[in-house]
Amino acid sequence: ADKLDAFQARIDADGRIEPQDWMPEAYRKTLIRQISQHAHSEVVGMLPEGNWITRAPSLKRKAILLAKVQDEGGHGLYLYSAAETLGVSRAELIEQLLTGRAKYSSIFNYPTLNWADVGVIGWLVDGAAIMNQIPLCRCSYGPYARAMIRICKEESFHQRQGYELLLTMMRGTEAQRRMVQDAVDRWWWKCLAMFGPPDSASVHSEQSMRWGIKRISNDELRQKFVDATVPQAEVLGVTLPDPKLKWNPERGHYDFGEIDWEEFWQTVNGHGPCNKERLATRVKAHEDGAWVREGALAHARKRRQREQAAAA
Amino acid sequence: ADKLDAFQARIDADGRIEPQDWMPEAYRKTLIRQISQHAHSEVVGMLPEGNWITRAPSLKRKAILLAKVQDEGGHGLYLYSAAETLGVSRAELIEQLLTGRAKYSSIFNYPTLNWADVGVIGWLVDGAAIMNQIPLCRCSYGPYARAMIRICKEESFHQRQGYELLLTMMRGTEAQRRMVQDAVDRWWWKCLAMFGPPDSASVHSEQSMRWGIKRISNDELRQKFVDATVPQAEVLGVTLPDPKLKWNPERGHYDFGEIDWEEFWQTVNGHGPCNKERLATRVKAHEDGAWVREGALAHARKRRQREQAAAA
Amino acid sequence: MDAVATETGVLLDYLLHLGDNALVLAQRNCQWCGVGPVLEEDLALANQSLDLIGQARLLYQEAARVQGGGATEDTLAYFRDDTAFRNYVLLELPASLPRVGYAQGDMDWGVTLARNFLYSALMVPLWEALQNSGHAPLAAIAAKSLKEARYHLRHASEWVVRLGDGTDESHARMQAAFDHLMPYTQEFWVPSDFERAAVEAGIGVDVTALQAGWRATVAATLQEATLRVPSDQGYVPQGKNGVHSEHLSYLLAEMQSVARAHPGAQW
Amino acid sequence: MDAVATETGVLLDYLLHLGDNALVLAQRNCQWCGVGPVLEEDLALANQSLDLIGQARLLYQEAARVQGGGATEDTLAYFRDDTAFRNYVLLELPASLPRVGYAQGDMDWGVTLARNFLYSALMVPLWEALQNSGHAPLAAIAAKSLKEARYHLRHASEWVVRLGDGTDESHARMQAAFDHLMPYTQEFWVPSDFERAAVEAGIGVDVTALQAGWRATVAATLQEATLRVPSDQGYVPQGKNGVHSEHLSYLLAEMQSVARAHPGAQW
Repeated sequence: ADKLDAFQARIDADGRIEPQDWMPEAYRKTLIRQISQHAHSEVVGMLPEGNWITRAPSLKRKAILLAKVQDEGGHGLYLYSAAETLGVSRAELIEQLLTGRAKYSSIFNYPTLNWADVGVIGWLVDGAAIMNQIPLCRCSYGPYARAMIRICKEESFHQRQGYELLLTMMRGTEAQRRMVQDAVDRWWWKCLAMFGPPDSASVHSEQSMRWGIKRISNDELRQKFVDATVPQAEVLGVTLPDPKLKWNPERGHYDFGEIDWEEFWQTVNGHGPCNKERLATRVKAHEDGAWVREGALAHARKRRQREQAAAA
Repeated sequence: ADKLDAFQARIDADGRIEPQDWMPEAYRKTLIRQISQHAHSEVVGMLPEGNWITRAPSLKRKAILLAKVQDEGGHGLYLYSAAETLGVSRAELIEQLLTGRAKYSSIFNYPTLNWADVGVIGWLVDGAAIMNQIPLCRCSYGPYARAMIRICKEESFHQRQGYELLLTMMRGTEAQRRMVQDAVDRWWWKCLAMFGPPDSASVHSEQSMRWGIKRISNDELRQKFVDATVPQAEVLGVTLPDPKLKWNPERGHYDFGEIDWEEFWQTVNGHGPCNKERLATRVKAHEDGAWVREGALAHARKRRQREQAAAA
Repeated sequence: MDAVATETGVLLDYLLHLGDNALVLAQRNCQWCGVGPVLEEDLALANQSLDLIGQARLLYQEAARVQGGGATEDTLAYFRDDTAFRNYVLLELPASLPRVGYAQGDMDWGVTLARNFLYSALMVPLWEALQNSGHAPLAAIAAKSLKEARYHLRHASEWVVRLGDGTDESHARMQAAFDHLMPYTQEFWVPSDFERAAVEAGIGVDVTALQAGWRATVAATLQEATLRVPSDQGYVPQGKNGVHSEHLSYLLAEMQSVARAHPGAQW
Repeated sequence: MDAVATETGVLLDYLLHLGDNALVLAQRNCQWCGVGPVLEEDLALANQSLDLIGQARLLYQEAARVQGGGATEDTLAYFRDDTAFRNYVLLELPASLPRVGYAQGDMDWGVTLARNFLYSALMVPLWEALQNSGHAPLAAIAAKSLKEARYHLRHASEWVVRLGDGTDESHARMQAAFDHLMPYTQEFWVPSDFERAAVEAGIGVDVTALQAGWRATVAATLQEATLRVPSDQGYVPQGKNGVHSEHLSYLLAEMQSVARAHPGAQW
């Protein structure tokens, strides 16, 4: 109980918990679940954007997109490392992903259907992710907080690139503008759902708040995102597909319509348009790559044995 | 010796040998080799043209090409059946193809690089094949001769379709005309080589002539092909890539240049541009299809057993 | 939009929906030409693709006539983007178990057979009913297509039974194929606006009325094949409304590449 | 053609040859992004593809300047047909053991690694020598690219050794990959007309002079990897002269599909 009090006191004083520090088992488990979900999301998230690398319509955009997807993979690496500091192996976490026991962000279960999706994912999906993640830069667990600082910096860069891609397309041909609007229409509501269920229905929040893992509620973050995005949409010249969206001077916020939570839960529970494709692709990549990983391990073993033999 | 005399007499009198008739073992072996090579050529020959089915630039041409490639597969079937009348199974013959012990026409070891290749294969490759095959319609072995009659009829149709495709392209844009000329440049010499080595260097011919399997020499057929093709090229408006090609009024034939036999033998011996791809594709198709063939066999067995059980 | 224009639009969408189904499935099945598991089946599949291309051509020719303005069967096939295609998503999927758009992989004959079965089990009653379409050219196309669809259904059913009730491996592969594809069939039964309007206009068929018969066909064949009828719950694809999977744009990029490199050329 | 025009043509062909090599290999390697065997290697390969795209852009920008008439790096990448591409055939092959153009199939990481090794083992000495190109912009590109190629070679070599001298399976796969690819390297050593002319003009490098060093690098690495150096006899590909395999037109159809659907658009 002493240890627990000290732990909570450190958090309340906005201090950081480090890997070697004592922590409650539930805190450790919650963090492992959250960090690994986040890592899986980065890795699975490579697929929807990876879908357009080979077809990017200019070499500059091809390079930007490839670099971005590579960054996402890099985020996956930092996050797996952060999770490993909590005493779980990357192999174990990946096994959980591939067998469907671990989740990843449901937003990646929607397809990318035209080139403008690349821009809209940068602008809206990364935008929503940043909104969610900025508070995590102050998360009580040190390695996670530090990973998030680096990730948020890169994500902001991606968001600006996505927005700039869309600006360029909106200044282009009629067909290009249609592509952007089509992409916005498909992604807008999915992005609002990224902040999770309404506070009234959210399960884990209270404990996470107390532990300094979560700092702002789903609904607050969602409102912040809407408020920040509407003016950007106006500058861009696209229509956000919500007839109820309008400024409420009393609240000092934008009002917006009702999210289709049933569709959201369907997708979370495996019935989105791409759940099976995303996971099956990861599983196949992992299986097809087994010989490479095993070959590298076998070689390292051989090399070690040779060195030992030489030293003996 | 009596049987042999009777056999040869029947051939000399232009009669047909049928499956149940006595025949010398060497005759049987020669026929099996030749018919199965021909069958394999039809099947492997599906690949270079199959390469353009998904990309045919009009629906009409797509249908014509698909029907043509399907016909080639059909020819493969007749020919495997004709070979089977000589006491060898299709499975055995396919095994010989896939293990590289049996050959197929070397012409299919060249790539099809633009849409006009489809037309040029019809016009020139099928044209040369018909020239080779028409005499086989009078081959001494009945089942082979009958298969060839049907095949030649269909091949003539393909040849006309190929020529008509090229006529349409030559009446089209500058780019289309360039495509046709490019295809003709790449295929012309390969087609001349399809008639086989010069008579002076040909090995099997004499015995095959006596047995009524081969009736006209390689060089004669090649000359016939050149003589028939040059006027067609003129109508089409393409240049055949041979500076030595010109009418010789004394011979009453076109003179033409020297075939690059070294390149021909390189390709026959496995070093053409596509030998490995063609064979590996057949091998993979066969292996990937094993479960289908085995499933169908297992089902047939089950069904037989059930019928026997019901009858008992 | 006035009534005549709307009716033209409905007819056009309906014809394109049927034509796109035929063409996109033909395109997928064509990829097997020359690499099928056994020569006879290679040819049988090519034959069915030829039927489907033939159906697509008739439907597009009629659509082009309705649309006017210089449209032809080929402008409709080669110069529309994926969002203008109205085929079922089921038909544009690669012949493989689930994978994302750009992940290359081996084809799976079981998926091809299962798809041909599920689709032709729909098209037999659909063409049957469309013989009574108030749009006479469509009724005529339906009568011709019905014969072909019957053959496709018989062929696919026989093979589903053969491989479902074959070896353990072939059974497992067929079951996996149906498990993968079945949810996509939900799109059959949720009428799009243009389908509803086509029914009202006496042009089209009420697909919901075909569902029970289709289920019975599927259940009977799968039972004979010793296969389980999989669940078809979850996401309902929207291909008919132009919202496709990640796969169609790849399919069209390849199919249209030569034609689009030479706009206006005759072939 | 007068001398100036010819020299421009030679320089243009030479720049395009180098640029096409980089772009086509990048395009093939990009297909692995998100589906590699292990995350670190996925990222390493993406990183190398980024280097190659960067090289292609510099080379195309210079080529566009030389060509004039409104050419840009993107018109060169997106609006040329396969016969205008001057890359080695080696680089356009799918990442798989031999198969025909339209046969879909799984990718093979061993082929990707072996190809990256064979190519970067050429490019290190080639860029090294090109630092002395008489065409100053090319010399500058060479200096930048050399650093990247050195890293690519080191990375690929290490993996060739690791997997060649790994398990029986990884050994067999790497050997099969080299057996498949080695004959295509013959194209390196048979100079095209434009390469010969570029050497004469002091722009280009005599590749034949690099062959012995390349062979030594390959032999040393394969020996360390316990792999046999395969024969490289037989057909000599002609990609540099615009005569490609059946694979390039598919690669370009996909790569160019969006750009060509919107000619003249800015991205």
